[in-house]
Amino acid sequence: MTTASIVDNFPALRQSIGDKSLVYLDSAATTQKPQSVIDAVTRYYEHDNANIHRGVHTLSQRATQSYENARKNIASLLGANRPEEVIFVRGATEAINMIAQAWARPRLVEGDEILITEMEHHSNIVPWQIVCEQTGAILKVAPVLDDGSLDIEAYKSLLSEDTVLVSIAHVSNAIGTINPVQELCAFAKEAGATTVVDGAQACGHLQVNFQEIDCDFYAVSGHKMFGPTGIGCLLGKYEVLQEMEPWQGGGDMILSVSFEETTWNDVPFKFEAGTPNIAGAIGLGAAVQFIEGIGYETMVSHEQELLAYGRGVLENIEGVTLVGASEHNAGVLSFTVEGVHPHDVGTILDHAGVAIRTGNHCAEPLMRRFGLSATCRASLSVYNTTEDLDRLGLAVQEAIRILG
Amino acid sequence: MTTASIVDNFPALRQSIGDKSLVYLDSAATTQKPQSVIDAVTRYYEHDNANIHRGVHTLSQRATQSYENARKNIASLLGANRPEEVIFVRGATEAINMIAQAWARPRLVEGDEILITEMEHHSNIVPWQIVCEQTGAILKVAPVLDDGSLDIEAYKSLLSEDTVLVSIAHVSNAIGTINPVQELCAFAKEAGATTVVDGAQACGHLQVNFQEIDCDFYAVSGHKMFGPTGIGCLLGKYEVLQEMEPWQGGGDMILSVSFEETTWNDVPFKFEAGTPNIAGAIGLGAAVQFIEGIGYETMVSHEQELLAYGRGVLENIEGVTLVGASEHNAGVLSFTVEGVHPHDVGTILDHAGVAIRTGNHCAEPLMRRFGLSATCRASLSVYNTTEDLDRLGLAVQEAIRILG
Amino acid sequence: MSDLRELYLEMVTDHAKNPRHRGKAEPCTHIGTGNNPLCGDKIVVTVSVNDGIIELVKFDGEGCAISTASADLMAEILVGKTPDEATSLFTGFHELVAGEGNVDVPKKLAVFSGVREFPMRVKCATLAWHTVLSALEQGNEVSTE
Amino acid sequence: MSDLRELYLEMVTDHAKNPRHRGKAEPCTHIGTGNNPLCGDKIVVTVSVNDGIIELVKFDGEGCAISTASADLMAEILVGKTPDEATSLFTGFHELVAGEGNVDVPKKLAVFSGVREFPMRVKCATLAWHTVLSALEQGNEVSTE
Ligand SMILES: Cc1ncc(COP(=O)(O)O)c(C=O)c1O
Ligand SMILES: Cc1ncc(COP(=O)(O)O)c(C=O)c1O
Repeated sequence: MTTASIVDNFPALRQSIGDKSLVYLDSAATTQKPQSVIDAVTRYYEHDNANIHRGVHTLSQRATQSYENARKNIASLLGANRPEEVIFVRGATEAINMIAQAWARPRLVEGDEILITEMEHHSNIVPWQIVCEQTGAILKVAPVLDDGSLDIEAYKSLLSEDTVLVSIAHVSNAIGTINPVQELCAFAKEAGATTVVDGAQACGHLQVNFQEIDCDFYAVSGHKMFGPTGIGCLLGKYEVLQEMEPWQGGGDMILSVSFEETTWNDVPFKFEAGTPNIAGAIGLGAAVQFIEGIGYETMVSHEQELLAYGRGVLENIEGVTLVGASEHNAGVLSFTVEGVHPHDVGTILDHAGVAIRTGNHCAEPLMRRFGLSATCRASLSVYNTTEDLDRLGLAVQEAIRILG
Repeated sequence: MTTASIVDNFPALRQSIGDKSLVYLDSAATTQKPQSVIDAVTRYYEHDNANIHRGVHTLSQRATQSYENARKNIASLLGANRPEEVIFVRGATEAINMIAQAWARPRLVEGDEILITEMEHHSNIVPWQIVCEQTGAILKVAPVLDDGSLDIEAYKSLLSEDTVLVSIAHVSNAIGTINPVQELCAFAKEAGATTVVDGAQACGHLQVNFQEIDCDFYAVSGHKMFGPTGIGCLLGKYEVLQEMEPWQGGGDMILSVSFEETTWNDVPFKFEAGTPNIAGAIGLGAAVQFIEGIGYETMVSHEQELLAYGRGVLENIEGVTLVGASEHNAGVLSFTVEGVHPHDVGTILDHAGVAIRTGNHCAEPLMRRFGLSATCRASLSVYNTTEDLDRLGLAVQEAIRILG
Repeated sequence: MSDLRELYLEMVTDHAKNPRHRGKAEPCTHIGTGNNPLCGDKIVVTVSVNDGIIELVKFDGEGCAISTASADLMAEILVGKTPDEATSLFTGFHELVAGEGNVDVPKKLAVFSGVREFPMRVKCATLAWHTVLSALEQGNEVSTE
Repeated sequence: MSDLRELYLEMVTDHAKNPRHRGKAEPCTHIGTGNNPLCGDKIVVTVSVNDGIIELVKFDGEGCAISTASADLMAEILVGKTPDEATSLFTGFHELVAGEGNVDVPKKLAVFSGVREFPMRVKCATLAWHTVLSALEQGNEVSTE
């Protein structure tokens, strides 16, 4: 597919905001959905809609097959050892909370340490704060350097025999830093820690290989990789999942229930209590096929070109400062405009048809690290073009004209 | 709408299984979706797709508005005091787990009692078993009478000052019993207990009024009330929710995060960590409008007529026994066929185009109560007709011919 | 389409860039803190009330143009008013920025009428007001989300 | 469309209604329990192995026609076989009911060829097999889900 034909897959991009055609630069919040994903959801509801796993009738059989096929597709795209390593959850946030509550909470004792970084999304901070509060464990934070990359020396020195768990973003949502997670997990494992990678911002952009990264858990957000809302995955090593207690109780996660004794179902069902987001999982399966159709190589090189181009556009505007533009960066342009508050930039850009996000991007500690309370964030995806970035540049200049 | 025109709203019902037109009698597992719900989901993805709450741009604004409007619609349909009493979750299972973990776990001490009934779905048993295991509380079970109704005298005698929480199905999914939840909650409250009603099977069938029932929590399953999969609600009294600690941590549920101190957002956001199932919530909003368009009165009388008709059809077949057919019953026909295992009945019915569920219906203890390991369950919804039940009867007779 | 110039009237941008009432009211009889998680902004409003009359209002913290200008003009307009008058001024102001019909508000507040076309900015325009009213009531922290 | 008569061949319904090998094998050298949560069924398979040869197989528990008939015919066919032969019989049987190509299996097992058209019933047909093989290996409880 050429970039032009890629854009054609996204119906929501064919619209105008007022009299301006839409430029969508908020893919780190959620990506747009290709027609094939929307159609997969619709097809399920219009043809196969039924509950899964326990049904003997044809619709239930078709729904179950589509749901389990989606699991296989995801396992294969992300390099899991086997489909059973893929647990369907609502999103990356739920994945991390499940680890915190089902894996960490029963294992942590007072004085144990959890190590995260200063660039984490609140979803990779708060669940650990909660479990620390519950268990007396201590949250340690590896600092970020001025360019937005992780201070790896400091990270290493924070690892100790007390470190029970390490959790690190694969890609920062606020500034786009790509962390060397394979290396970081190897250090953590040497220290004896269990490793978690928050892949929410990675899977729609980079080739992710769970086996190569060799972490114990990997959190996936479906809606950030062209999939529906309300679906994501927790990838976990099979042996680790087998040892992990279930988190939620309910239908489908049990083998048998009596008031005296209840036995859990096998992995992954043990962790999928209740009716899952069936349409969401099937849509995510279609998103995987969409990604495979384009190929990560094309996606990465396209985004890297756009990133370089976009940095150029913004750096040429007086008063614009890029925040945390490290060497290994995904397609995120975080910036401030002198004398203009990000929220006002956002409104003025929206008026010009350019959708960006402004605020702390659920990464308050990182903002504080840079002495900011908010930035403007333009985030890229495979459907963006250099014209989109030109439009961004013009709109930022307009904001400066009005308020700067 | 007449019943005939109601059917026309459901695209999945216009299909054949092999050479037989589909008769869908598995609505207790999940209802079919009206076109308006499917369209609402599609429209969101094709026009408004964006993340909510934190966005300054138009798409995000539209998505936020649709999402919050859905909350208002649900609050109004189900008689909540205010929209903030509606928390979006994945489904009834997650709702009950949230109560168990966020409300009950911090409050229970050894010897405290939780009272449920023998007719509960596993989703209203296992979460309580887990929290009892965690806290040393004791699970008590009110028995079911031979006709499938609750033994109310026994229920009352099980209430004591040790009863901290009572959780009861509004409608049994396995046999359709409608429990007098308002009365049962009143008794529980007299004993000082907090009250939970599992409304998974009620909202698509009966007029539910949260304020009238006057329970503290009410669990809702979206996919069983014509809504999308992966969405449901926990209704909670505002004051109770305010006192309840958050369950999952992450984006959107906090006001501010630092490594030293994190402050929670207001109700309901405190309980909606991470990106929610936005499309699902919007679809559920459309499902509410669909229900309002028909009106519960029409739905109830239609289902009651069908139930009576269906009971007649089945009772006229020799060898068929109805299981738990109480006086106050929703549209669920649970039955066994002499000499034919339910699973075989299911296959033969499917072959005749009739989709029913067979098995323990995630209600093993109730099956055991009736000395069964499984039943056949035909469950009704507003789109069913007496012809559907005639087809059911014929197919059951066919099963008896083949295997009986 | 909404017009940006209606939102960013000169009076608004002027007060946003050069607020006159930044700082801390002394003596401070009431204090309130407001959060707008949407912007990541915080505002602290301090008030001197004497004999039932608001004598001084100051605010501090960073905010967008709309919230800063709104805080600044609010600080100006509240001087000499009673807390009850503040409440009814806010009722009018809220109707102006978030309502539907015509409203009569003091000219200094009328400059925010453009906000109505920008629903995502209503919280910015009202943050200082929510904060001051809650301060006058009890001195609580408030949030607009 | 799949044909019901292919699934419920007379041999199958006969063994389902009148199983010959219900009960408990004595002496019982191996025992296994199998669950099929789909049906809500449980099966207990007991085996007498002597000198590396399966001398007797019995099963108990309730099940659907397919799982009962499959258990019964399995019990018949395994007598005189080694555990290894049992494993390879199962490989063929599994291919028959769940695979795609042609397979050669003993006539008594071939009656289950219709199962292939009913994927939801594969677990029923294979439950007893999974259970017996796991019993022969270790005596563990197995589940087909
Ligand atoms: C780095 C990172 N982690 C976690 C999350 C939470 O993901 P989800 O929205 O799927 O819960 C996000 C999304 O905002 C993110 O960017
Ligand atoms: C009575 C009852 N409670 C709870 C549930 C679980 O609901 P959900 O599928 O929304 O998690 C069900 C659904 O099967 C049910 O019938």
